[in-house]
Amino acid sequence: MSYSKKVLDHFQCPRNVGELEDANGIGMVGNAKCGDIMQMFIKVNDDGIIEDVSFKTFGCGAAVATSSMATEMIKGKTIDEALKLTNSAVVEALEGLPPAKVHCSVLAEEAVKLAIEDYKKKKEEL
Amino acid sequence: MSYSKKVLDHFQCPRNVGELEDANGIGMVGNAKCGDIMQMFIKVNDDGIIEDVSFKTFGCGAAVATSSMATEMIKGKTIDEALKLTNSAVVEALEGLPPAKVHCSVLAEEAVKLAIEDYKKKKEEL
Amino acid sequence: MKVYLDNAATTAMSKEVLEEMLPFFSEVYGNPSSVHSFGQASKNALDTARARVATALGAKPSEIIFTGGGTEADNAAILGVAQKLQKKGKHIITTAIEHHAVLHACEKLEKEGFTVTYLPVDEFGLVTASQVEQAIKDDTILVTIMYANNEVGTIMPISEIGAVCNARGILFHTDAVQAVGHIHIDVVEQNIDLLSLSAHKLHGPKGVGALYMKKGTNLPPFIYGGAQEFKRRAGTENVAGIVGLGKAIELATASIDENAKKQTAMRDRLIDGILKNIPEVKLNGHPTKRLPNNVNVSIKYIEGESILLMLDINGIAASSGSACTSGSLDPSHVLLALGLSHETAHGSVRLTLSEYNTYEEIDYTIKTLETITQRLRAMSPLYNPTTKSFSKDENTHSH
Amino acid sequence: MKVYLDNAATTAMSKEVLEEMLPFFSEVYGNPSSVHSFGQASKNALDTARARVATALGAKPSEIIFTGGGTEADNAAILGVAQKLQKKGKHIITTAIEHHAVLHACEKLEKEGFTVTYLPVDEFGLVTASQVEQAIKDDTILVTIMYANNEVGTIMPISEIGAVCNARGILFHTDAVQAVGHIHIDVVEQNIDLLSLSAHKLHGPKGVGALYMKKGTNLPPFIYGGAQEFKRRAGTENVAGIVGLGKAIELATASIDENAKKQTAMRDRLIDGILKNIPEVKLNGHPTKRLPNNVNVSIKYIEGESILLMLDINGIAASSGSACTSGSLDPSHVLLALGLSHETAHGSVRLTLSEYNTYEEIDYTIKTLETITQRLRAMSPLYNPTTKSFSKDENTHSH
Ligand SMILES: Cc1ncc(COP(=O)(O)O)c(C=O)c1O
Ligand SMILES: Cc1ncc(COP(=O)(O)O)c(C=O)c1O
Repeated sequence: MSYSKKVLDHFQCPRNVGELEDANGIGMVGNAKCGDIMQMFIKVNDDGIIEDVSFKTFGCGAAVATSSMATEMIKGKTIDEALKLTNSAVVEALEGLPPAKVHCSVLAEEAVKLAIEDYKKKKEEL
Repeated sequence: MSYSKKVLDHFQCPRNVGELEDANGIGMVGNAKCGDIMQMFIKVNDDGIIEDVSFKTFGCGAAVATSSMATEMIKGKTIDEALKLTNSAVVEALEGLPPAKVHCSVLAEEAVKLAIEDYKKKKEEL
Repeated sequence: MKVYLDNAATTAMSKEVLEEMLPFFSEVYGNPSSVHSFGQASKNALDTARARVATALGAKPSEIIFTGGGTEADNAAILGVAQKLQKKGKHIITTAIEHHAVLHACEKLEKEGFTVTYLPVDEFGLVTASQVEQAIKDDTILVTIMYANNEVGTIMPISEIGAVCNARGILFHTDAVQAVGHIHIDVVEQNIDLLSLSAHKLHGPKGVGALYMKKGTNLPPFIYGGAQEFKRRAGTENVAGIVGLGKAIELATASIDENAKKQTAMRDRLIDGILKNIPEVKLNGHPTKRLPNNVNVSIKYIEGESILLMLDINGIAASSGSACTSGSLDPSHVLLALGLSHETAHGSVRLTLSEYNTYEEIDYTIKTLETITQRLRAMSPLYNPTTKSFSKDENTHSH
Repeated sequence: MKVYLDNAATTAMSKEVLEEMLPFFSEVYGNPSSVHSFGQASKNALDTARARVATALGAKPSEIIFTGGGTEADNAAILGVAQKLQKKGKHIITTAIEHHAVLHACEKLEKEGFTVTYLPVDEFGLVTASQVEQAIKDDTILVTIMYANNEVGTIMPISEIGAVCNARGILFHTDAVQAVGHIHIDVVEQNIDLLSLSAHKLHGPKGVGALYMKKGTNLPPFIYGGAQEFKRRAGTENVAGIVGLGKAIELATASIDENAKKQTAMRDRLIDGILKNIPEVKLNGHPTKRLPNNVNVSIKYIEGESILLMLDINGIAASSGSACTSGSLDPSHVLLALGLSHETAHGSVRLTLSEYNTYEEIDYTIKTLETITQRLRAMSPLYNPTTKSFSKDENTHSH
């Protein structure tokens, strides 16, 4: 795989890995059949700011790197800002992805959106 | 061309080349279209022995070598013995010919036969 | 430490092979079709190589056609038989776990109206001769079954299949790209009519291979032009490459038993080490009917390409059943045919040895793989440290 | 003295090319399809080579498909267009003097129901763009005309033919095996859709070539299997060979003018020397629209293979229009198409230069050819020293 340095960096030293104990929003996308599963945990504070975020990913190098990058890009942002995260912004931040791997960035975008949706739903339920 | 040493020897130093001034039998076979023409000159003495022989050949290495070898093989022989010369005897004497070149040995056999025929015809005419 | 464990993908060329090839670039450079001595020297080199390949297979030199690799040989055999015998019949038998060089050639023929039976394999990757026998129909013109599988290393019962085909008068082709130079082959005894091989799988150069075509099989040309390669494969010959193939196959067959013994010992140490040190790992392929150099394991909860990348970062070259590079999201058709779930197939790693590897490398690889597995599992949403059984939810994640 | 004058058959590989290739045998040996760094290093080498070939032709890297040689590229182009466009039409236009790689591919198509127009050439080996234009029919799907002829060196009016094809919306393929690296080519300006080239004609390795396929042409695969070469030519890539092709084409195009100048001067000295010193000799091909490295003469009354053997004994490697090696008795179809009699065609010799030749070699060759001609004429039943005119009985011996 001809991954960019940035991708390899995020793959080797992924930021924000693991399960967030006190997450109030969780999003999961993908399935094992296709070889990629991403789980995104967010902790949104009362001001609607994503105070903390983490991920768990089963997948290729690009899947890990996009998850890692996505967490960095939304950390400290409001959920409205985070909802604006696009997959191409993730790709760009990673200094590109091989064409066959662009779908991973879509998963990352979706995981973020699902986590926020989950947070909103839970909030409504409260 | 993977010619045997013998073929290359007869090609480089052909025996009995040229026109026999006092030939009493001449045979010519082949044509320029096919790339091979052989001319065989024989001088038969009163005892029916081929006293002298020579050839001229337009053709490939095998054509030259088979002509040369054929002259050696009939020189000093009676015309009856010479008529028994086969192309495979020529091939054998040359230590083999590439398959694509066996036709040259046939030409040599034919040229000898035609020269003897020519001699006989001329003799009858006398 | 740099450890190359992807010898089923390709091998390092041997120094002896390189030495043998070197004169044929800038010194003995004539065209083998040329009449002059420059050309004849090249032609002699081709003859020597052809004799060496023939000897390795128990064939005659006139039955060896050099090609541009294993894929080309596979295509030439399959498409050639189809072209020649289509009036006789349009049915072909193969297996579900062939290399794409065979499968995609068969698929092309299906589009042209041929029917192809893809025999299923058992959990170890085996087909049986009686499966072949039962699949034969009146219009079967070809059986093409690989000698040994490139992913899981399973060795097929080629002699038995050859006997069935011979008895029924059906042409038998085997893709022996992974087998030649590694296990003993005798095309006559084994009733093989057509066999493909490739130099770069046996420490020879890339881009050169051969098709063994039994006398009388007489397939049509597959490249049209000059009279090279018995008028079957036109084009100026890759002289240096062919010389390399000849030398490589000679070297490989000369030490075939010795190399097999050495590799089998290293292979088993690697398998045992992985199975002992890493929980929830499964060996793919047959435990004993397997290439001496092949290890293929599924490591549960983690994904193949990630494992490869981590291995690579640690200097180890391996391969996986996760077909990431091709743009397809599906895992290996071979692993799926063996009955693995998509998830498990995605987590498979292939480690293939050569006689150049060392025990030190093997031990380093076991250790590294253990560490990597821990790291990636810690990151995996599928991994639950309390889960213990491997096969329990084997299929739960597929849809 | 050893003099190699058969550079149209194949060339000596340049030392610089060999040096560039060497690491790709036993050091950088990964499979370009592999994910790991061993594989990526090989992949990068392929990318570099592809860019170099593209640059030499004025093409884009994605338009270059590496093949197992010039013949394979010719076959892929012609059979590929036929397969793709057979529903649109079944007529192909070519010339009578193409290489067998083109002619035999066309003949195969004729057997499958295509019709092929073989345009005649003039006495110099030229076709004109208006000949092409007039031959175009409603169902014409391809024009395939060589860039420069391999036997007599004649350079075809490719730009003009390209313009005609472009205007009529017909695909244009050119077999540029003899032209690439020798004369300037620009596939865009010249409206070329498909172009074949081969490394071993430009001091590169044997057994590797390329097909330029203009974006959008989109021919079907010609070898089925893995996803290599944009899924057109499956099989593990001949990495070292491709690296060699890339380097060779870069070197050749960098000094194309300088080499052409040097070779043209040597060529003309050779032609003049032969015509002046040997009576009854005829230059074949065009006097000026000719490859810088090609000399082709007919030496009356004597036969080509004999001349070659004598030259070879004297250390000179040449080629002839007498197709002795193939088992056919017919002389070159090219020379016959130029209007030569069988007899004259049989007596033709091709001497093809490279920038490695020297004036000393040229002068030695002239002298040697003179002596050989005398010897062989003395042996020839066709030669009569009193005959003076060359063309008089040009046709008397054919039947
Ligand atoms: C004009 C022409 N086309 C095609 C070819 C075939 O190229 P290759 O020998 O690389 O297959 C050659 C040379 O042999 C040639 O001169
Ligand atoms: C079983 C099998 N068949 C065919 C091939 C194709 O050989 P090549 O890459 O030389 O075309 C390979 C390897 O790639 C293989 O492993």
